[in-house]
Amino acid sequence: QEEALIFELDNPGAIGVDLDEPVTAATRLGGLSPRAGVGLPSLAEPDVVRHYTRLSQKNFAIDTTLYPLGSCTMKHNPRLNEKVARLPGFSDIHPMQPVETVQGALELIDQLAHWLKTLTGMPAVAMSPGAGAHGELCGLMAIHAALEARGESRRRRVLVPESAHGTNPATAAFCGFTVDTIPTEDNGRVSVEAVKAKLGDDVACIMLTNPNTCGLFEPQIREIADAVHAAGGYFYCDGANYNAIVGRVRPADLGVDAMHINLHKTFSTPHGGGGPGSGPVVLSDALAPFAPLPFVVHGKDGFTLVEHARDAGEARPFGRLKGFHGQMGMFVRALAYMLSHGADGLRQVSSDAVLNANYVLASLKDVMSASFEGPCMHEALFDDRFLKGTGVTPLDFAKAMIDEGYHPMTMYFPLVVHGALLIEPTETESKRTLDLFIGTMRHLAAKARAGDQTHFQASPRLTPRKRLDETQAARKPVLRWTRPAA
Amino acid sequence: QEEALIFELDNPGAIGVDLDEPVTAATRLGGLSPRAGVGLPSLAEPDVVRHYTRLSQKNFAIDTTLYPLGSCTMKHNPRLNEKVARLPGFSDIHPMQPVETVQGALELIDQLAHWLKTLTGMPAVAMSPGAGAHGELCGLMAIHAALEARGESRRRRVLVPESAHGTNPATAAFCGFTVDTIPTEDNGRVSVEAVKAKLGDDVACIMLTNPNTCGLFEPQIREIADAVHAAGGYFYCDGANYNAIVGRVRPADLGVDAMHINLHKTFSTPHGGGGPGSGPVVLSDALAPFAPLPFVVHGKDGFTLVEHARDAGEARPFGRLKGFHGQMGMFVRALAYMLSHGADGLRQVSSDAVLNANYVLASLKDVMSASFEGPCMHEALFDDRFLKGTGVTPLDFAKAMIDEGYHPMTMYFPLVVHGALLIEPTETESKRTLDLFIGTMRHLAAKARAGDQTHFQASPRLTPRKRLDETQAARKPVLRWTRPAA
Amino acid sequence: MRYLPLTDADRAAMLSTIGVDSVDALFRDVPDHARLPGKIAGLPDHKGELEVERHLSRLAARNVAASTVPFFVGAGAYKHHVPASVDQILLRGEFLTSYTPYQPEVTQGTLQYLFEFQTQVAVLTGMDVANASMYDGATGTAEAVLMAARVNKRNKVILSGGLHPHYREVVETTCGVMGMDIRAQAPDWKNAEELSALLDAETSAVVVQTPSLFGHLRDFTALCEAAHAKGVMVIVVVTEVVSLGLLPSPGSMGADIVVCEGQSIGNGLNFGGPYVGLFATRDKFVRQMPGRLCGQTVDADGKRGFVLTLSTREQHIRREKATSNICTNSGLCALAFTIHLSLLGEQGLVQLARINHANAVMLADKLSAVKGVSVVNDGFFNEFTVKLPRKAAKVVSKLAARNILAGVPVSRLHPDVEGLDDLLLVAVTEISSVEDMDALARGLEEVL
Amino acid sequence: MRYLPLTDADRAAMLSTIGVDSVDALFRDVPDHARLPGKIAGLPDHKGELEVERHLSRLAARNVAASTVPFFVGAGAYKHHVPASVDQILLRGEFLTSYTPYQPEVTQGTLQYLFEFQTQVAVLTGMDVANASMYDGATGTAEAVLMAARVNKRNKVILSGGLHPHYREVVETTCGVMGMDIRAQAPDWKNAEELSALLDAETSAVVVQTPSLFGHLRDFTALCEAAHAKGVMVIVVVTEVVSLGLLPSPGSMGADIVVCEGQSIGNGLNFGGPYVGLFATRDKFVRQMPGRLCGQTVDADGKRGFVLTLSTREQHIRREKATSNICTNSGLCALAFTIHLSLLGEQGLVQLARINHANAVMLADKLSAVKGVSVVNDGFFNEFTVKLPRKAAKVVSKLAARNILAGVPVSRLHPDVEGLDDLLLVAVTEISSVEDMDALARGLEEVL
Repeated sequence: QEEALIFELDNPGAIGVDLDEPVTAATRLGGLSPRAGVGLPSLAEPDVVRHYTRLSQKNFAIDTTLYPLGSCTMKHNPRLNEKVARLPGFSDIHPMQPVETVQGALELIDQLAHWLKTLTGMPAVAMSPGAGAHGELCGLMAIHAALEARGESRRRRVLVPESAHGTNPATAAFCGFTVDTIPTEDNGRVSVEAVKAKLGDDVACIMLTNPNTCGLFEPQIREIADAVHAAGGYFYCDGANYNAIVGRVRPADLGVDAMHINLHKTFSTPHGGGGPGSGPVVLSDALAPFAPLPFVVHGKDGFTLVEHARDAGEARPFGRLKGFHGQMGMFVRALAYMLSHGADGLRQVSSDAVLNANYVLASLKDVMSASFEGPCMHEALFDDRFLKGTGVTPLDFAKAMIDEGYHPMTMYFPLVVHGALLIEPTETESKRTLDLFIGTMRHLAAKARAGDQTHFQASPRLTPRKRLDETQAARKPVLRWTRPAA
Repeated sequence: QEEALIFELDNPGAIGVDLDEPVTAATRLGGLSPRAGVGLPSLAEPDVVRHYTRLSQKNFAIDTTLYPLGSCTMKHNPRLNEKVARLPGFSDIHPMQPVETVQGALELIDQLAHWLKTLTGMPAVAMSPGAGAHGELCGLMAIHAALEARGESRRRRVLVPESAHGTNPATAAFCGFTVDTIPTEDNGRVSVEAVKAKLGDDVACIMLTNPNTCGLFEPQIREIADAVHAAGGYFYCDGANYNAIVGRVRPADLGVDAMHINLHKTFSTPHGGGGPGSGPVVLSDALAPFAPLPFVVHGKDGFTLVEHARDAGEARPFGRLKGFHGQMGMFVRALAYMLSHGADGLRQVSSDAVLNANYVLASLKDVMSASFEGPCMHEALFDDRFLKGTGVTPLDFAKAMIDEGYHPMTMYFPLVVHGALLIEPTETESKRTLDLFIGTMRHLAAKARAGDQTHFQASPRLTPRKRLDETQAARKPVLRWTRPAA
Repeated sequence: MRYLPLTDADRAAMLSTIGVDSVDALFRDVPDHARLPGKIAGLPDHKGELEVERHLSRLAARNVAASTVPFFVGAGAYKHHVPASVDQILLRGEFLTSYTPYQPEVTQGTLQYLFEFQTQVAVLTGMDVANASMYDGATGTAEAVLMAARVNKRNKVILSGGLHPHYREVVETTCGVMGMDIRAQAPDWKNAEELSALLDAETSAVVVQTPSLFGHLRDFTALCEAAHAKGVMVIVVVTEVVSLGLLPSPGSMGADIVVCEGQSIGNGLNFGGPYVGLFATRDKFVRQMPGRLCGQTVDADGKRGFVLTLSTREQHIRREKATSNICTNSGLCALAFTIHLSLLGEQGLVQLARINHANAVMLADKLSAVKGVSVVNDGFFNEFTVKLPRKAAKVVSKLAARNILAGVPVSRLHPDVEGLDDLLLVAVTEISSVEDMDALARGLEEVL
Repeated sequence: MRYLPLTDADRAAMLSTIGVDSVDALFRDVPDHARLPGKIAGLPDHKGELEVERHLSRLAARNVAASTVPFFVGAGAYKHHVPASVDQILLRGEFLTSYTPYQPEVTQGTLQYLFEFQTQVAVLTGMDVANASMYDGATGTAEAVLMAARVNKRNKVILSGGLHPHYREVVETTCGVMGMDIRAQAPDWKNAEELSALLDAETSAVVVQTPSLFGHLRDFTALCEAAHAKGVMVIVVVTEVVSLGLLPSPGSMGADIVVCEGQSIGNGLNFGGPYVGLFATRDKFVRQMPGRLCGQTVDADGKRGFVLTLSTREQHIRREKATSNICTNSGLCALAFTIHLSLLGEQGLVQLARINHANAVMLADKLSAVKGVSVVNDGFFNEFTVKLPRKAAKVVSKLAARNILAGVPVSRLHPDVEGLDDLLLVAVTEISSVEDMDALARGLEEVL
């Protein structure tokens, strides 16, 4: 059965809520006339519930299948976290309530900050960024502010490796910096020499992802950090892949000045089809004074919230990034996850994530082309050399995985290898699941080699929709439903 | 992807809970040796969540599609009801807590009882039966007790129409009565003459479903009640179809002595794949004194719970039916449903249920054979005459509906028509949904008439499983997983 | 009204299709005197979510939730921690709003978990097979007694004095009406009962409970042997299934039928319901079992699948000759049981049982140290009986006023038996902290 | 550990397949000095569900939940009733645990609701198109200012004194770093501001808010006309979207970009996040929009389907030339918005808005009757400003101690501006009963 759009299910007169009559008919609209009508569809609750239930069934999700989307970290989302995030004491409190009525909430933020600082070894953390990219913005603004405070606003150049996430250059540009690309070495790493070649007194910072987007730990990271620091720049670390090292390596020990942490990756708050995320940024001593407003401090009368620069003491906050205090709902979930795992469990998390990725790598490298030698970190990078001459593209290969019941891996990223296929199983997949997945991948690779091109090109077959025409979508964008002419 | 049994997913060493060490190693087992092992499978939480999520996806449900299972009343289950049933003040209280700590719970039971009594016009209600069939047991035991109290334990015969639910004769037999079947008239009704012909001083009661299982209101119900009463018997009404008349007709006005109410039908507590149900029984003055223990009374110190005959005052409870006080979780949901609808809404519920059924009947009677003339109540009964000569059985027809995205209607029940197809849309289906359903049914009926027998016999095609071999299942029953020989 | 999709325009169009001019016309078979002209008097009109939720929240707030106080109430229902994932899966519409799996092709989800449930119950009880659930432990026990009578065609049943009195009452009520001869023994608070001597050729079954109402433990192996020698069926009742992680299974002792209250695993206290009855027996008795059974089979392609089976035992086929009148059972509660038990797994269940027992051992020691209080039991699992120097009901009331829910006075369960007024059943599970236990001991000291 | 499926046996087998003898060997690229030999010090070990839940419940219990007290706090976040079905659908794993819909064949569920969301937002704001959400209203406003600058290549932006100060700060922070010239006007608590006069050929955009921070209502039609005549974009901010059920849409007044905080529909207060930013504009500006867009297309069989589109604007394709760096947005909050708005529908939203306004009218009358208190506003929706005879912050504190959350003192938002200390923002929604309103009025009388 097809599922119509909610607007097409409109049945004027039906309603999905029962509301009382207003207590008075009087209005005080300051001279404005009430709106004549809105244009929304009308449905009763049963039809709304069924509509969205049926829509949900058209999705793959981590709850239903392996979802090895490299760099996106689709790990199990514990249900306890959803339960505690819904405690009225967290979900039903207003950001502008008097602080004496939200002491538990402020303490929770403080506890989460303590975990993040202790795990990373960093002295400070900015909690308000709304997602990873927002955290990058926070980090670069802190760097911007620190440079201004040093009277070095001439430093406008930001070094970004070519393997970086698109958010890195976009963020740098968003902050008014110019982006200078560092080439990636043949081994998928950034070399300290390549960085040194770019350094100069106009360099604000380097933005480096570690482990990098090829799923590799940057072995020269400390040397790079030292070189950047020596040149007067800062080291921004993209923490999207922090899940590979949490509990085993502290970013502070690598010379990091700022790093965002995607709570929805490393600490398992749900992705929810594209958010909400949460991207706290840990900061070094050099950058800590510039952390944005608001922030929580603990005083003699309990916790307080510093919302204005005038109350910030010696700190020099660079401003405000978000409407209120950050993604509280995600904080609760992340803290529940951390408490559940503990220091011992979090170390096991990264160990198992790396083990699972290497198991996939080792089990597939004879039939798929691994892009780099040696072990990987939390994700295994392949490229399309194994498909050469088969007429099967990475996209075709990915679509064929769908019919086998798996969500495809990340494709065509990172850009530094041709036809990238980036597999991140995460630590929450069992060996049994991986063995089944490996079996399927080997089967598909063999099928491709055997010349069954049409199988791949006609995939997926078993989904509610076959391949969608993205070109048409972009050429004449239809971005909303409009009522058909009568 | 196939879904293995949870036992087949066993991974010894994995665990889905984290538990502390016991506070002491000391044991006091009174000489028993601790069990050596149990034999359960071991899995981590992610695998358990995925397993049951995936299993769920193999089900049709009212949340996903029209589920016109006649007599089973698959109506929308409001989510508010699930929310309030989970309030700790209801879900986290123990049946044996001191009554002063559960006053709100007792008041809720009292309020629900008030609604049930007012809606039915009956003076009393027994709340503890666990489901409809259990309610029947309650009713017949009350009748049994009343007869004993009258010194008429010779009355052992129970009259049951041939159209009755199987639970009716089963219940009568369970209580030690003998069952005497009343034939159904050609018009699908029970006639007062047929009843009178069976009456005698050995008749304990009649068990009559109204509206009956053909979806018809028994027009002579009052005369039948009077005749049974005149003969010294009681009138047990099977209330499974009470949803057809709630708010419009009070069973008390029909002469009913006892009637169970399936909260999971009329008052929309979820069926849950086969329970839990809840089957309170309303009772006439004649039967009220015999209602089972425990029950709630309101005294000067608030609500109390009568748990023993010695505290029952003048009442003469026939005993106890259930471990504790009844299906509290269902009571909360049912009361939420009643409060949401109110007296006005409940009347609309039955009106719309009957309207929807008649709309289906009117829209299909030219292509499917309606079993009886005239309007129906909440469900439309067809039989297999329209399939005559097509080679398509009602079962085939039903399986073909599955591929069209619909759950089949009830088949081969009631027994009084040949190849029955009993369609109950309920009041929570929209006209749009019914129109689509009617269109599909007309299409299938035409297909059958057109001789496309193989289409039906090969249905369903789109389900995770094709037709299942029920004969094999029954011949050599395999009722549990056993570990395969190594 | 939010749950009713028809609009007035829809209704008019549909009446027109039907060919009548009002819904009233469809109710033509209702006798005139019974037709209400308008809504039923004396009840309020419809309300929005906010109002309904507030009304019910106010009622809920007038109860003391177990998790908010030191809590030691048991006697057949136990407060355990249920993982959050259990309830969130239960809320999935595909489980919650599905019906009995009559159409197996579109209910394999329900059928497979029932098959898993049956297997878990069989494994846990040490029996061959189990059914797809009963309403609760008490009704399951009555069904077991009736089943035993079907098997051996005898009419007398002996109920242990360790059996929960509610179970006894349900058996008396349900089987009494069938004319069975029920011999309930006196409350066996001293664990001194000897049932073997009562068995004879008329005896259909003997019903025992472990742990008993008073928390006592017994090895029933000898009883089973004696019973079997006389053709008597042994029905073993377990009201606290977590105990099966630590205690020998009833199956290993020779039970013929095992009935458990399954609430402890996966299900909340819910003021007594809905709960889930577990019902297991030997292969040879399977066709005399009550209730639904899910069986394995194959589909038209030869793939493994599941169906409801042996329904010729059931009321909808066999009508007055059915093994039981049960129809709707406890599907969703069985699912909760199955998910929770899957999360626990082998190691988790054993560990959970050990924690429960260890807490009980610790609490027994703490309470024994209170002046005038003695623990009656030699052995126990997570519940035991204490003897107080005054009426237990009064003590419980006084402690409740101090927000300590201390347990169940035996007098509430056996009001008609002399000499039990000073006995209190105290249950302790993994939810009780050492502080909770200390609070109870201190509270007892204060009120005694 | 319950979330980690690998057993030690698995780990050993996998290491063997990989050909290394320990996981440490896989971390060979980590510099020696940075390799921690064991778990990080200073943090506790893993805990079970029960303990974690108790720990967090204790923290939660130290906050005053809105639904437990008379509650009048607004200023950009509003307490509304959200139907229970919204959250239960959100909890469905297929929505909750899915990712950004990069593979449209297996994410049509997410894509279709995003398309519905975009349509709802466009309809509600009276605009042509909307994106698939922003983090919140404040960040959306900053993005709107940057977008306007991309459209007309100008650098100056004027912020109304009615704009929420947090929004102003986010614009200043975010756009300031880009070197934009930001002219924030003084707090306009008297609704006397005239912005048309400030517009010139250098002005990229003017940002206004309705209802304003102080609750004032304005018709921006003339401002839009004046702005358009000078090539200036008008950005209209709405922090309370329920108002759009009663007030004229920004689109109908001529807005070029509309940004709303969408929290009020479908989303709880959550102490400030996650919320959902709504972002709508005219068709002609669509290629300058930030954020994700879902578009309609067809599949290989010609069936309608949905995909993410125009991604050439986005960072993962366009990198430093992207329209924004936004990646993850507020998918699940957008879904909550869409479901709740679908339940409300045309009639429900209008009714809800009317109830909110009527409650505010009633409350304004009640507060005006308190000695020394005056309502500043002429018109308002569900929030207005009252002038008190003493410092509002003190009054709020005193009332909080009496368990009444009275509103937001303007001084908390504008601490650096003189003369606002006696102003209090008071918001009222459908959740406030007449008793709650009376409690506030009485409370004010008592503390003043």
